[in-house]
Amino acid sequence: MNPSSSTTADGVLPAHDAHDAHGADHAHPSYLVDGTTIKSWLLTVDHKRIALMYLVWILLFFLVGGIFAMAIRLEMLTPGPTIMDAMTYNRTFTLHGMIMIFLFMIPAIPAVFGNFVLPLMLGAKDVAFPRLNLASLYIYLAGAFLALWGMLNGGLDTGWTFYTPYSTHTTTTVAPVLFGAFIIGFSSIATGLNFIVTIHTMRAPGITWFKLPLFVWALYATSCIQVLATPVIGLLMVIVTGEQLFHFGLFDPARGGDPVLFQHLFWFYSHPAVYIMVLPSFGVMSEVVATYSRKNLFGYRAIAYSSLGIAFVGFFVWGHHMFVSGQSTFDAGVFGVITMLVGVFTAIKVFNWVGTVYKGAVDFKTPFAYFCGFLFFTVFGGMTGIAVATTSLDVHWHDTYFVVAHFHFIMVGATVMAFLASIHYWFPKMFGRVYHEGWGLVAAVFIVLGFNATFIPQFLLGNYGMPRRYFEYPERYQALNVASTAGASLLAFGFVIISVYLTYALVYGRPSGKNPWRSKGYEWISDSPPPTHNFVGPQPTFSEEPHLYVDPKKAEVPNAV
Amino acid sequence: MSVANESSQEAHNMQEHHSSVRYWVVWGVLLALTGLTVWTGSIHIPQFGLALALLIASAKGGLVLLFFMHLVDHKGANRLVMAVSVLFVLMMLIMPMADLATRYRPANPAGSHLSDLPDLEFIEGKKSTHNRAGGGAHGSGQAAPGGQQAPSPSHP
Amino acid sequence: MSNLADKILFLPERASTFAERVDNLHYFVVGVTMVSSIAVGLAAVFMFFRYRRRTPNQATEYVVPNLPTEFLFVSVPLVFFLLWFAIGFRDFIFFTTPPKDTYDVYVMGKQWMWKFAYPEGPNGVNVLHVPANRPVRLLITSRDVLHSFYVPAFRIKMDALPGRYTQAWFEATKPGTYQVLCTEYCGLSHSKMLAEVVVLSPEDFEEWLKDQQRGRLAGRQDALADTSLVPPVARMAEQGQKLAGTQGCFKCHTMDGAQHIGPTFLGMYDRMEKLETGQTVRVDEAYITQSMMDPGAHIVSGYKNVMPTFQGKLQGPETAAIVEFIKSLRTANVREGASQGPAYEPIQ
Amino acid sequence: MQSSAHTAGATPGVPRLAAHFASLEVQNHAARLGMWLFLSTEILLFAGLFVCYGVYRYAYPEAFAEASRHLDLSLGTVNTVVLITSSLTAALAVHYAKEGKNSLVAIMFGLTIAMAGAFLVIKGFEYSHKFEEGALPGPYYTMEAVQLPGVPLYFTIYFLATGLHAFHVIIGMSVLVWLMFKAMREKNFGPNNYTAVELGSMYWHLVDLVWIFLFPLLYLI
Repeated sequence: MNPSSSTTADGVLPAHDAHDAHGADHAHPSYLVDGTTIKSWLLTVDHKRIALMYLVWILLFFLVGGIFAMAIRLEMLTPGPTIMDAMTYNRTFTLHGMIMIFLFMIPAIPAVFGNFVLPLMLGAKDVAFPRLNLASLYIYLAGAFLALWGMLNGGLDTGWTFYTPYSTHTTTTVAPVLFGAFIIGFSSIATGLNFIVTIHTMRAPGITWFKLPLFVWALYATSCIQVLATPVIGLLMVIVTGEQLFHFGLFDPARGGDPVLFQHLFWFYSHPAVYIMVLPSFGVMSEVVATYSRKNLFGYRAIAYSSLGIAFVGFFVWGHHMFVSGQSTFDAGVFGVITMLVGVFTAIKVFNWVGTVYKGAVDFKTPFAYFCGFLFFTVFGGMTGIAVATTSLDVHWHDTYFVVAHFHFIMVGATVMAFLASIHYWFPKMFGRVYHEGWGLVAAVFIVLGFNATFIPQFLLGNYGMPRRYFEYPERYQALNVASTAGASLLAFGFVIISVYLTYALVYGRPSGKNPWRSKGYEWISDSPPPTHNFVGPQPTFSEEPHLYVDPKKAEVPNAV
Repeated sequence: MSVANESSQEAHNMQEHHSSVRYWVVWGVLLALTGLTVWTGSIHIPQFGLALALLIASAKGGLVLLFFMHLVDHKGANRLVMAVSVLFVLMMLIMPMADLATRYRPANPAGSHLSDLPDLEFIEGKKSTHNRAGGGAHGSGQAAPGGQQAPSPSHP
Repeated sequence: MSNLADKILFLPERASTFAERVDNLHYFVVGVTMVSSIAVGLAAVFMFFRYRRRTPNQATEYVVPNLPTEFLFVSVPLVFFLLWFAIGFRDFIFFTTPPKDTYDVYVMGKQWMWKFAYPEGPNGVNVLHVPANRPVRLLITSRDVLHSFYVPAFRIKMDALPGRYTQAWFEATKPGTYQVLCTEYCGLSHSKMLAEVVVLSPEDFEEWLKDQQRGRLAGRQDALADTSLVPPVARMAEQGQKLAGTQGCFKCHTMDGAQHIGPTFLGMYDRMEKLETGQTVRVDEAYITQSMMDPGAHIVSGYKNVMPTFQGKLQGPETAAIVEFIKSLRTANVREGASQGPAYEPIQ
Repeated sequence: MQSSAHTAGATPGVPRLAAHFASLEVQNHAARLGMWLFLSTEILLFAGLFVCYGVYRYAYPEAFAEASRHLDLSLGTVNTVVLITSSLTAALAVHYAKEGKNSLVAIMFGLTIAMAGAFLVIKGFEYSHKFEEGALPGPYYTMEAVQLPGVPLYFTIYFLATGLHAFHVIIGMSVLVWLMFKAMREKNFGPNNYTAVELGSMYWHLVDLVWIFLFPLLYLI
């Protein structure tokens, strides 16, 4: 029986870590250098290489989406036209929405870090369907380029929600962009399906369901949503594309159709999609808080069950986006109550994370700095979500900047913070190098302060009554908009710093060794960067649960709750 | 339940080999049910016609799922997948219909029996160009002009 | 205290009974949110320092939550959330069920303007006069795409659906003018679709109504602006048909689609016609009115230029009535109209 | 437990064990689970159209009933029988694959494909009849016989649902054609190598399952 794997991951770094990370073991070269031809990268089925290719594209789309965000903020500086005309602005906020949601937020953490770390965490060689994994990358790129082609040839101005009857009657080019997004939906389904089957069938011996790392639980819940929700919006996109061409008027009031029915079907996907974006970040943060406070997770099962709870109940709450859209009061009540339940699951997670730090040993590194920002933003963003779900307040806040601030608090506050945390946390695992810790903390301060300065004023704008998607606004809103634009430039500057020191570390960073954070997570058992088939020799058995930092001499371990 | 025994149990189920009679029986039942639903459908039972048709369709669907697609042999996760997706379909159906049922009447699709039309008369361009056989009472007594019943004046 | 909170939260002034209820819940929710997020933040920051790492491989205890703490984690947020929901939904029902004796006003959102029509009173574009301290019910609809009628000062908002009515009501408490904004994206000038609610004291409102009535008899300036909202359209179409008869339109134009000297009226409205000059034009009100006044300008290909001009023979409302009559002649069930595409000038 | 031995030269009737799976049984279980997940996405895809059908039928009951009387019930019934029989032959194909009778598998799939073709031909007749009659979606609806509000909606849903279903029939046919040639050429299906046949027939059964629900809802109101 080979030595129980947990001891090797223990503090005592085995000798072979002293080598330079790359030439660690010539018989099993790291996946980065195992085949350097272009074809070996483009046609690889290695989940780690596919993850890196996803990372490249996702960062590129994040940059494009971010540029659109800055353009919007600059336009908002003055009540009248500032740097663009009305139609360009309408296109800009639509593209910002479309690119950020479909091309960055939804695939970001699952496709990059899910792909890279999931097999490592399960002790498996690869995901269940490696070829499907590569196909999902190319489907994603095909859809992205079709959508971008549509955006460049006229672009649509319907907002990312493309409500009918406007989306079926606008003269801007809606069809290619929506059909591109429809294709991207398949990549999302393929990734979700792949992960579910991997988690069900590829767990190494010794890993039972309740010894799975919490990032795997979060990915499982996310994949279930991806598989079950995406087809509905795929159908909607095909119908709207069809209506652009044939005008058959399924949701057209003149033909007796009902635009509110379109909203029902749209939000049936789009609310669970919000949980696709945020659940993986909850998973990453569970790993980060356990590693950097060197403590087992407080209420492991509570967090695991709440991930599944969010995924399941998240399907029954879509109506809270339609309180003032003509939907009946009865439906508003039903959707409002169920939304309160979903809020509770997030509250459980937050309390258990704070509980994890209790009696821990906190090492304040950059990922942990992002965890602090994440914690505050999730509490604040989540509570404002509950506030908006109390129906009566939503009558005032719906479609104003309050809602914009709320979902940015969750999307940027939770998911982008988690995305940055996971880049820093798994940077050594992916590239075998370490980034500069000082610059990391500096950038984190910029990001957290810049984020607050951008979106707190937008909450106040919402209270003050400024509607969203407004190219020109009454003068009284200008002061807050200027503050928000200032905050946005601070945030952008933070991202610039990150990109500088991370690219520097990529090339000149000092080798990180196998386990720089001394973490007991399963993914740190294999080498960093790991060889092509993740494990050298026979498959390791995982006798202990993840993140077990108990002193072996002291009291024996009660069973996990 | 570790994954090993789930798949070996499933493989074991799939291995025991029934004769092909089972499929022919299921086929026969399906045809009988089709005949039944066509017959009951064509006599248009007022209230329960839809419920009966759905019942028969679900029965046929269940048969196809269990025997033709071997869901009866497959274990755990596969059944969960089917159950959850059917539950979501039902939820997706119930809430919008409840919405239309309990909505402020004139906010329902105009011309449908869920909304009384008179106050929609003002919508310029949204003329109700055809008489409302069963629709809501038509406020202004005057039949909507245009369409096939406009009196075609003899040429002056 | 509350206006200090309004200053901090940038809340607009409260000018309706519903606004009071919304803001009370608002203070309660924002208060608890602030307290709890600061509490969680402080607890976290305290623990970061209290339990900072002292040795690189410091082992930690295996802490497992007992049931009461887990129950506390669940029940405390749940109680607060359900309490908020109870208050919020009670106010929402208050908002969505107007009292019986409301003063009704029809609101129509049309691409980038708001039109108001009082059942018996005058029309108004972008200005809505309402009496204070009396419930006013708005029956909101739209002529083309989705809009949303939002008055921040009253804290009310309701979408405008084309082809049907949604309702919203308020009871203004203070006379004054309050801004109306459109909050559902509706195209190019979505952000310029602003209007005003002018709240008058009851006496002023009666007085205003009276002079509007007096004003109605001498041809109101907005008579031509939009014939759609004054008398029900049906009666206008009837007048249009009588006028077309007397003016002799039927000598050349048929009503049932048959070929004749001039193009048939059936289904003419909103059709794309090919002109002799080769371009196509959409047959809308402007084109029909212009063809009556200056027939030779845009002749549909295949027809001769024999139509006499009606310049001077037909007054404004009469041409509008004939246009209305032509618009009502539509092939059965091929319903053009309500949500025809917004007339965009080409943007590129 | 972990047998990562590469069975490169697969003995006849035993499929190539992908390197990263623990055993053949796990690989088959993974394939089936993946297929069931894919089928659930298909169910939810059609669910969107069933929701539109349900809501609009609830709004326009008499229009839907009137319009559905204009469909050709006999053609619909024949189509249903054809699809159910093709489902039978697909199931028998799996049965024979388990017994290793590759030629019978090919014949069964051939029959299934033929019946699928028949289904599409009958559908073609129905569509052409509707085009003549003018019973088309949205603005193209010019059938004089039925003049109720909501009738164009019925035909919009009819064409969307049956069109999407026909598209899936075509995908199913191409999958079965590939399987038929695989059976004929490689003759490799056996008691422990029939997963591909099983997945192909599962997809076909789903296509049949959707029609089982579409038929009564569209034709038998």
